[in-house]
Amino acid sequence: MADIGMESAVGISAAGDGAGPGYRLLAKESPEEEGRFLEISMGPQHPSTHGVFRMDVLLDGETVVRLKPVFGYLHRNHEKIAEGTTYLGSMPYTDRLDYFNSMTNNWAYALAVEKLAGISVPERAEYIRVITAEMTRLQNHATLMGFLLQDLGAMGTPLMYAFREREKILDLFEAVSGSRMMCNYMRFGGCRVDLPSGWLEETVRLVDEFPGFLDEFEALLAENEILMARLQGVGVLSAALAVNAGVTGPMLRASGVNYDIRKVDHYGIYDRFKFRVPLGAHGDCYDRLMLRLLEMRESIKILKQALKQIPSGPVIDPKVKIRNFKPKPGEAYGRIEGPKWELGFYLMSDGSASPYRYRVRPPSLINLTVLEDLCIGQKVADVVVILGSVDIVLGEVDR
Amino acid sequence: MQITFYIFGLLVIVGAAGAVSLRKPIHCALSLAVSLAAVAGHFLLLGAEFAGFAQILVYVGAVAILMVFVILLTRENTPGEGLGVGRWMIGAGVAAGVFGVIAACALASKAVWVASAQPEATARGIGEQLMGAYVLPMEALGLLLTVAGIGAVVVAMPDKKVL
Amino acid sequence: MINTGLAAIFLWAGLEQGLGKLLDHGLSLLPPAWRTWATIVVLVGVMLGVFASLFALSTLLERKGLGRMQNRLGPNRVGPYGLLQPVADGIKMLTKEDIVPRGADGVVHFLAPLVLFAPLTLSFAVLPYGRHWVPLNLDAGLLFFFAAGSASELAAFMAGWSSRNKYSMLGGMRAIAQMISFEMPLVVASLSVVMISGTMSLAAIVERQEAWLWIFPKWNVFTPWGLAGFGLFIVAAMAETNRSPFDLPEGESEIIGGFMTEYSGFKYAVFFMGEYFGMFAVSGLAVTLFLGGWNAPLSFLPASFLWFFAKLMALVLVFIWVRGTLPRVRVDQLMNLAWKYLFPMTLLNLFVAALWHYTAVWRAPGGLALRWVLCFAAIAVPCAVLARAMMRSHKWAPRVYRFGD
Amino acid sequence: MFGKGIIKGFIETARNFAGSYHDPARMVTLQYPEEKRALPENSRNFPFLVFDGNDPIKGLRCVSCKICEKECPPQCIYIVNERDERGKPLKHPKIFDIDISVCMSCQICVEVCPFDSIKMDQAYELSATERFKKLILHKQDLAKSNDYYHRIHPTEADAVDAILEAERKQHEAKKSAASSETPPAKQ
Repeated sequence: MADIGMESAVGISAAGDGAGPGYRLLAKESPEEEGRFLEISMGPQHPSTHGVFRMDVLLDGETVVRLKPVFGYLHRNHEKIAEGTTYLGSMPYTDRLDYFNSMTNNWAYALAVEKLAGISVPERAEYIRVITAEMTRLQNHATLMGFLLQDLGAMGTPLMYAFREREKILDLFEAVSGSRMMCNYMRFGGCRVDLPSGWLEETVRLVDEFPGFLDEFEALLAENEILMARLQGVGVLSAALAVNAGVTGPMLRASGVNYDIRKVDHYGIYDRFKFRVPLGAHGDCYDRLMLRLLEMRESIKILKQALKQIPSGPVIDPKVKIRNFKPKPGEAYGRIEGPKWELGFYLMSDGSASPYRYRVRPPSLINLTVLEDLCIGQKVADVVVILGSVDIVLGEVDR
Repeated sequence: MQITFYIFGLLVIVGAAGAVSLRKPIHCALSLAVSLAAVAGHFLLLGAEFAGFAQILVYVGAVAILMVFVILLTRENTPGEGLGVGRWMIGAGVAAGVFGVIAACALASKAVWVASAQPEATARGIGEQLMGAYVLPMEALGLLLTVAGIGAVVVAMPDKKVL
Repeated sequence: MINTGLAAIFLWAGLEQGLGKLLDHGLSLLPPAWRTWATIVVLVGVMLGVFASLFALSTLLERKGLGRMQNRLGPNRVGPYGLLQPVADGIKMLTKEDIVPRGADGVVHFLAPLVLFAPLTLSFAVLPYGRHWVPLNLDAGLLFFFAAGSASELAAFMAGWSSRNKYSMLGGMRAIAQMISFEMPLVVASLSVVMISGTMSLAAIVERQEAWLWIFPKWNVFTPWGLAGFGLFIVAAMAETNRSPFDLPEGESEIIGGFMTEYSGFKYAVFFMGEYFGMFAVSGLAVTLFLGGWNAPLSFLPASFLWFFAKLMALVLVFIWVRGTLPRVRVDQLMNLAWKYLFPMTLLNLFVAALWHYTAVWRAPGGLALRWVLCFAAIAVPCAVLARAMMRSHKWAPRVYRFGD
Repeated sequence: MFGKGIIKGFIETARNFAGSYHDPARMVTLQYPEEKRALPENSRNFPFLVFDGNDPIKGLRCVSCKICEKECPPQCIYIVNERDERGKPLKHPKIFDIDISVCMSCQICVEVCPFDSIKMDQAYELSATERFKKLILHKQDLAKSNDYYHRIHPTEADAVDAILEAERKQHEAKKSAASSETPPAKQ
């Protein structure tokens, strides 16, 4: 009985195709359907929406019939502010996009500006960038898994383990950049300061110890029957839909598409490292979770190689001006494989000190667009899990 | 034990009155549950432990819940318009008639007055009766319930597998 | 070390005897007409006091234990080692504003915590805490226990419905569905004990377990059917008391607080307390039915109600451990677990118990071992096979991943 | 075997439970008000103004050039020049306010300052009982000695001192030449 209602509602949603009032009509005005569905507003105050995010969910019993994401509660005018400030002045704001991964945000923005102004980056700075980016990936994936398990109701235990490890990485970030989360470390043409003495040894130790934590995590998660029951076959994203919707990152690879910008775009010095790209086959939440675990293992491989090879030398191109930085008119798009997915910055310069157009490709937002497709037909308990497996940060969704 | 008898009696009557007179169906169901629980109290006062506990377990724990659930799942959850005076009168008449018949039967029956002479209705006693003298009716009931259970499963089963 | 421990235990047992005598003596001083009432007052007061302090202790233990499992310290600010934390929590709860939503049904909203709490305390009355320490030794004590517990379903529904909140409503629906479903396996799992013991009186059930194999106890849990029954009982009990991983009615990450969403202040505290009392009650029943109640774990130790509470707290610790480890199951999986797994298995366990009972005549050497193996296989193999089949049918399995370059 | 994964999970949490009592790598909690973490040298919080010598106001390195005010992304710096009696601006700030409720600790003011006069502080216990006035730091709150700077950022401060010393020498050597080129920004 339940599935009939579901199908009819899905039919209407397909016909209306994004027409918001479609399901309201169904819920409120058709007499035979009245009282059948329960419309609940999950968020903006909800424990599991990962910030101020709202989902307008229509339920048939506990089955999701329709889901409408509502964003914008954390809109901070990032792009327009950037168009009014200097190129450098936007750097600290990029920290606050995806506040988990400020290092990679910095890198993506620096990359775009470097393309725009034709700046080259010293060797050592490239290595530092790779090291910090991969460490960012480690802490992001670890925390994501923790949060996902938290959404599953695991009382924060995995989350606390993840945070324990993340603290160690953040300590290192603080030692190098001065701040734990808002690093503001990359600069156009390199990095702001050189690594402090002893930092590399600390990092080597961390990287050596990290697999132990991953093993622990895997023991806690990978074969857990409840976890498999909750995640396998839930929120399946087909490869075709993923590609069409512009989904990138681990979410795309969980659907089996081999697309990693580190491999495809050859940015930075990723060509020099040997690593593999794990691919899922089912595209469900379990794949998305496990893929992140595997990616962390690959990140550790990269880190080990980079820490071995890192040369000495300058960390920033001294020719790049800090004040009065005015790139030639033109446009550039810089993108990297962020921990979450493809993060891109599009810049258009008119030769003045601030960009004429500044645009972020916000991967959290783009990957969220498939949320409804993932959630329809699932239980309400799955919605928070699917949202967790998408791994959004509202700072980036709303900008 | 007189006081407790009257307390339970009052609860039964108040609960029953609430069940027919309250406006919201949910309130009616809840006050019916109170009434049923108070009846169980009477059973206990009479020394029929098993019957009393079974009354609570079955009526409060299952029947009342079922009623509440049904009320919840029906569309109209708002109180309807009050019944007219005429229909109230008919209802009261029927209720009085039923009460009169039952009361007459109870008064006519000798069982009520010789209750203390009855053997105590222990669980063991009931079990032996059920498995001895009444084994056939009990088996029939069990079969009926099984059939009903299977029927419910079949009715509730979706036409095709959803997930 | 061991000697001191033993001495302490014997000393305690003596004290316990003395305490009982003292109580009897004190009561006998009263005029006969007052004795019953005085006994009732003393019993109720002691029981509520003991369980309330146990509640305070276990909230602290839970928070500390979870904290340690999560590599945190847990509460340690109020009093030494945070021991006064429950007091602080209590004061906080009592002084908080009691918010009732505008659209809520005031009367039902007010009654729901009471309806949850009162029957749960009633169910403590039938548990045998020690030899002759049974507040209410009913012939059908087990039935009383379940009857008292069944009211909590109604309370969950009342709370969910009266709050006029969609999350509360969902939580209430979940609570009813879950409690009704898991009451079946719970009752049937305890039925096997009733069948073997031949009585529904909980005190008598404990006395039946007062037997020894050399120095080891012959509790029900040390039989194949008892072991399986205990496991099934504990799983069902977790669901019945809404404990993780079956805490769906509260389902914090999904439906905010479930049927407790709109409760605050003292009413919330009562719900919270009710949850713990439910846990104590059902753990106490498990101790009574399967773990030998107040019997000592070794034959030369004296029996004491201390054992009962020690076993009860051990079970509570297991509950806490489970809560710290497992993620929550989903509502349909929960129902599947109840009806397709636990219920058939508990039914099967009844047969295994019967098998155990009727093979008691095998007195030949090795007969016991054979009996054990036979009965254990009779319950363990179907359990494993059914679990496997369920995993298979849903295609739940660990996966191997491929890599791209 | 069914249940293996769940049992593994139990073992894991039990290991962590035990580990939290003896393994410092697992129990990383610092009980903050009593225990404080030693901050790394690079750690930064809000800016302060460096002064040389003994007088916090007169010794300020700041020449009130307002570059930081202009470059500050959230615009949290407010500077007013000191003027002499004829209204000619002096190379000294009359007002130098930083609104730390707005400041985002980005360190850009430090990077753009040509005179090494503004640096990042490490003080983090700055809570106040009022939202507006108490979170605006004035010149006298911001002025901190070079010794303090040496204490919190020893490596960086040594480098800065060396550069300033070199500049001073260069300046003295070329005293005849009046033009003083703005030194390149550090870091």
